[in-house]
Amino acid sequence: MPLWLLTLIALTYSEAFKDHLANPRNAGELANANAVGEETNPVCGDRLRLYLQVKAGRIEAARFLAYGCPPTLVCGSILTELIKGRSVEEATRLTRKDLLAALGGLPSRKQHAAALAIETLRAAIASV
Amino acid sequence: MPLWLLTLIALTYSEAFKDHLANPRNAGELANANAVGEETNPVCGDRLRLYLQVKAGRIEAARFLAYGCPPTLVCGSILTELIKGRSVEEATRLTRKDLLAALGGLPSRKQHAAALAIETLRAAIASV
Amino acid sequence: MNDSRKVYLDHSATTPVDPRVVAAMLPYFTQKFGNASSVHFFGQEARAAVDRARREVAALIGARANEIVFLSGGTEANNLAIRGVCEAASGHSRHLITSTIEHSSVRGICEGLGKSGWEITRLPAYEEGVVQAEDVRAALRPNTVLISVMLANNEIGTIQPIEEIAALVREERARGRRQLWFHTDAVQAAGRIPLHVDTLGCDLLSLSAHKLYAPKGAGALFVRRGVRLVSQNVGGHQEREKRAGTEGVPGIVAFGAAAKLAREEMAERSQHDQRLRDRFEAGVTERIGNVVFNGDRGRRLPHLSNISFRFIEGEGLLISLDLQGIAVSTGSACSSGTLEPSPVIRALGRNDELARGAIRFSFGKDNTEQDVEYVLEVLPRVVEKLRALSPLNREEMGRRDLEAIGQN
Amino acid sequence: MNDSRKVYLDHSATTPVDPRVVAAMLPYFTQKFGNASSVHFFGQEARAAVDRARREVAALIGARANEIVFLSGGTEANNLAIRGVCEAASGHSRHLITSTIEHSSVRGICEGLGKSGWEITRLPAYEEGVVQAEDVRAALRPNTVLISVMLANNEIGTIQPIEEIAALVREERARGRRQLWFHTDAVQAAGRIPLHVDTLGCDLLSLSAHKLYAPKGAGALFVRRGVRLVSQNVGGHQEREKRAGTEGVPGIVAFGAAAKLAREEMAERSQHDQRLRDRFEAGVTERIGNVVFNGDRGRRLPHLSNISFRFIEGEGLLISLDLQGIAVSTGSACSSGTLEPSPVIRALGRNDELARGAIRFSFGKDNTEQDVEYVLEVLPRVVEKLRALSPLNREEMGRRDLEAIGQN
Ligand SMILES: Cc1ncc(COP(=O)(O)O)c(C=O)c1O
Ligand SMILES: Cc1ncc(COP(=O)(O)O)c(C=O)c1O
Repeated sequence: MPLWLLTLIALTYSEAFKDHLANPRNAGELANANAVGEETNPVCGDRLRLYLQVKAGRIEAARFLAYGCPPTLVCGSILTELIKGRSVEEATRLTRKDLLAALGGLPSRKQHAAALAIETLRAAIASV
Repeated sequence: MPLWLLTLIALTYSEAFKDHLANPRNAGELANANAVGEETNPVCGDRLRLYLQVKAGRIEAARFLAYGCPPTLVCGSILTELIKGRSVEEATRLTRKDLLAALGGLPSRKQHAAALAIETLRAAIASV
Repeated sequence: MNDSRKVYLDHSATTPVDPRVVAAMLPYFTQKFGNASSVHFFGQEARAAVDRARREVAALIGARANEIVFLSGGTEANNLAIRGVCEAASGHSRHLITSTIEHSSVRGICEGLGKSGWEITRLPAYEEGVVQAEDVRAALRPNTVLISVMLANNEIGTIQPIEEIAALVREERARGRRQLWFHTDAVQAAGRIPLHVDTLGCDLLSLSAHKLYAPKGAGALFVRRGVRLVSQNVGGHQEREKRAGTEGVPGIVAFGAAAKLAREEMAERSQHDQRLRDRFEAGVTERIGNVVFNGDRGRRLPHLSNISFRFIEGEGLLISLDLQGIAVSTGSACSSGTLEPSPVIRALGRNDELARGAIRFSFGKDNTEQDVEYVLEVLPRVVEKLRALSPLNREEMGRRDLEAIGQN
Repeated sequence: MNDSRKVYLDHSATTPVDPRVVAAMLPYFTQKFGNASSVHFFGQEARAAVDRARREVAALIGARANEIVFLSGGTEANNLAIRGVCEAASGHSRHLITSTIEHSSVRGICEGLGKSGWEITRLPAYEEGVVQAEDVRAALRPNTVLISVMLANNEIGTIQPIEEIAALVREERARGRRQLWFHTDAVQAAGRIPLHVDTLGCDLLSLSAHKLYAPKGAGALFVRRGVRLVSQNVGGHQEREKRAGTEGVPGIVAFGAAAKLAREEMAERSQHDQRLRDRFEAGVTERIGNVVFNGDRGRRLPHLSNISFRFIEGEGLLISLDLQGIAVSTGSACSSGTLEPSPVIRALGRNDELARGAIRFSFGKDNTEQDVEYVLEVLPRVVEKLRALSPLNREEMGRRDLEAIGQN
């Protein structure tokens, strides 16, 4: 991607986005996790790992690790916020769109980050 | 000649030069001329005509007409000033350099104007 | 030199920058100085400013912002348009149509292409300085890639029949022809007459900032979506891959601000220029004999007047006027040879004497009635003085006398 | 975004214009606004200013004024140098030598030439980011036309052995070889280290105004007398036929003023930049683990530091710093791909992770000790926060633990 496009993209990052980047929620490993998912974006090498602690069909705790461009980090952070306290069933219904809405949108060239996050969520849930 | 060169040239026109251009001396025909010379520069089409009134080997009056770029007009004007009142013999010894000195120099690309003036002077003297 | 009074009548060569334009640009030197390709705040600020300017320049000509490529000036715009399109097509076709009265930049570019094997057809402009669309039709060949005809001439101001030529191009396309493009050099026209790329129907259009009260060193090319061209300055992704190199942000911002003002004030400005120009021409007609107006006077830019003064030569007149503080030009300020008669005036069929004696007076928004009065006072005196020197003058008189005798 | 504090550490991307430079340029917008090709007073004023600027730019690099061609920027300078020389020679020879760490503009130009049939040799820069003159010797062929090796790299600041390469070229010439030219891109070096074209021994040298506290949109190419090149922007006689188009007088005047200041203040500025840079690097070493400094630290521009932060990725670090008001860059600000790892850092043999995690900090004359302190306070926190997110971090730790276990 040309740098000028990066600039254009950076121009469109929302306040919510910047807040999550500056203060990621639920970062790190989860010691007592009973579900883990990890996915890698083959295009840019970005990687997201999600730890869940699921009790009685409810996500009691969620944490994440991420490597890659800011949208990937931010999607990890927002995702954990969105699923914490929800039932696994609810979490399964979560879509890319929900994630995008929560972080105030992403430029089209960065939307794959949201897709990666949803895939990782699905993988984690599948591992329960 | 590129216009920027013209600008360079215009930059170097002396005060004497500008004065002669603004106030040409001895312009016009000379009714009682007994010698006339006319030369044309084949490169740029510039033309100089010199009228002399010669009496007893002395140039009593001189007038000129000129068409062409400013150095040609100015050389005509200065030339008449230089030869008026001189003996024909003195006038014959006049060189391009004398003319250039009198008008404060000319850029090399315009020096042909001085050459044209001297040629015209010689032609006029020859016609006596 | 008369230092007390300066009258600048060379707005077709370049214009002073509007103080409002300077004000708009100023923050982009020292505060908002980012590189528009930088990702951080400073870069975003610059990028946003460049894009605002792009919208303003687009609005001036009715284009979309993403059809505007920022460049260093009108000459570069013409290079990118003509060489860019021709290089993109050079595999299959190598013929281009242009005119005999183009700006020296277009002339030079076409000469270069001619040397590298392109066939160039140069259309006549006739005595009026106006190209005929029918001549374009006649010149079209199966391998014609590009038609490049200027919108308005820079020496005599004549406005060319761009819409008619565009209609021809559309006809050709309707017949299934592809790879025929139409470029127009609007450097002189922009900001002086209303322009709309869809009405004009051109595919490429050149602009230069310094002709509309913005600084020298900025220009733009309108490239209609779908037109393929080969980038000329390469090695960077700026300007959608069409022109590499760090964007000249302050110049671009200034260009945008000037384009906005030009759009808003065009009617007013052109009325003002035309009023002064017409007053000037009336005065010249009244006070100076043996003058010839060059270019169709009914089909001209409003700010420009080109007059040949018989018996005398342009450079002397120009410098004599300069000594009185009056700035005008002979031939195109950017033209090449000049001790040679102006090729544009020659193209009108004028003889060498008239071509050498042609002077361009071009008015601008800061000129006043007093400026015109001053020029009308100085010019006749200067012309008279130079004519008093001229042998041509006498010969003409002599000839007339003879003719008069002959008639009796 | 933290609006209270802004620290600009991206002076290699572009610099703020020095207020003294703005002051020098300002009259050329509204008062001395003439076209440098115009014959009258306004034109002469502009022409004189352009020539003064030409002498100043020449003085900065020890050249003669008539060896300086003014252009729109460093990218155009590289285009004119490389394409200009190659096109002039393309009749007989088609091989050129360059390096793997050139600026994206040189890379792009060479790629283009490669596509049109030129053979390109790209010399390695090894782990230190420095090209070896011996490699140039080995790469020379009978049909080599041009060697283009940058003076100092824009991402890591390493200074290349230009004088040694020039000595090789001289050797070849002494053996009777002709038509072998040597170009160096000095865009980053100019104003930061002393340059003299005769000491350097190059035939062509590129400069860009906006890297030395002048505005974007101006540049220059030094063309040693006797070097033949084909003009790229054609259609006008400006710049001694080497670059057509109305000169951007204000930008050129500014460039001249900035070149003068750069010459006068170079020692002071580079000491200042280096003091801050060294303080910064010491602080980073002290406070942040797992960093790799890129480029030979003993042979670098004084103002630049390039550091790979392990386990994290450049864009995230860059934007996180930006949110704290700190402007830095990843890769070259004018570089092309960027989600791809920086080609320059890759050329040093670094793996993808290190290349993606490379950040350039480039200091300038207006930076202060406080700026450095602020960055040294923010940077460790931000790096730590991002590393806390990184799975790579854990894996590395895990691996180390395993290794530690294995060693017992
Ligand atoms: C009709 C026309 N085209 C092109 C140009 C060249 O533009 P620039 O001066 O910006 O290079 C000019 C100006 O001289 C012009 O009048
Ligand atoms: C080494 C080098 N060469 C060339 C350039 C291009 O110069 P400009 O930005 O003026 O086009 C740059 C700047 O980005 C550079 O750092």
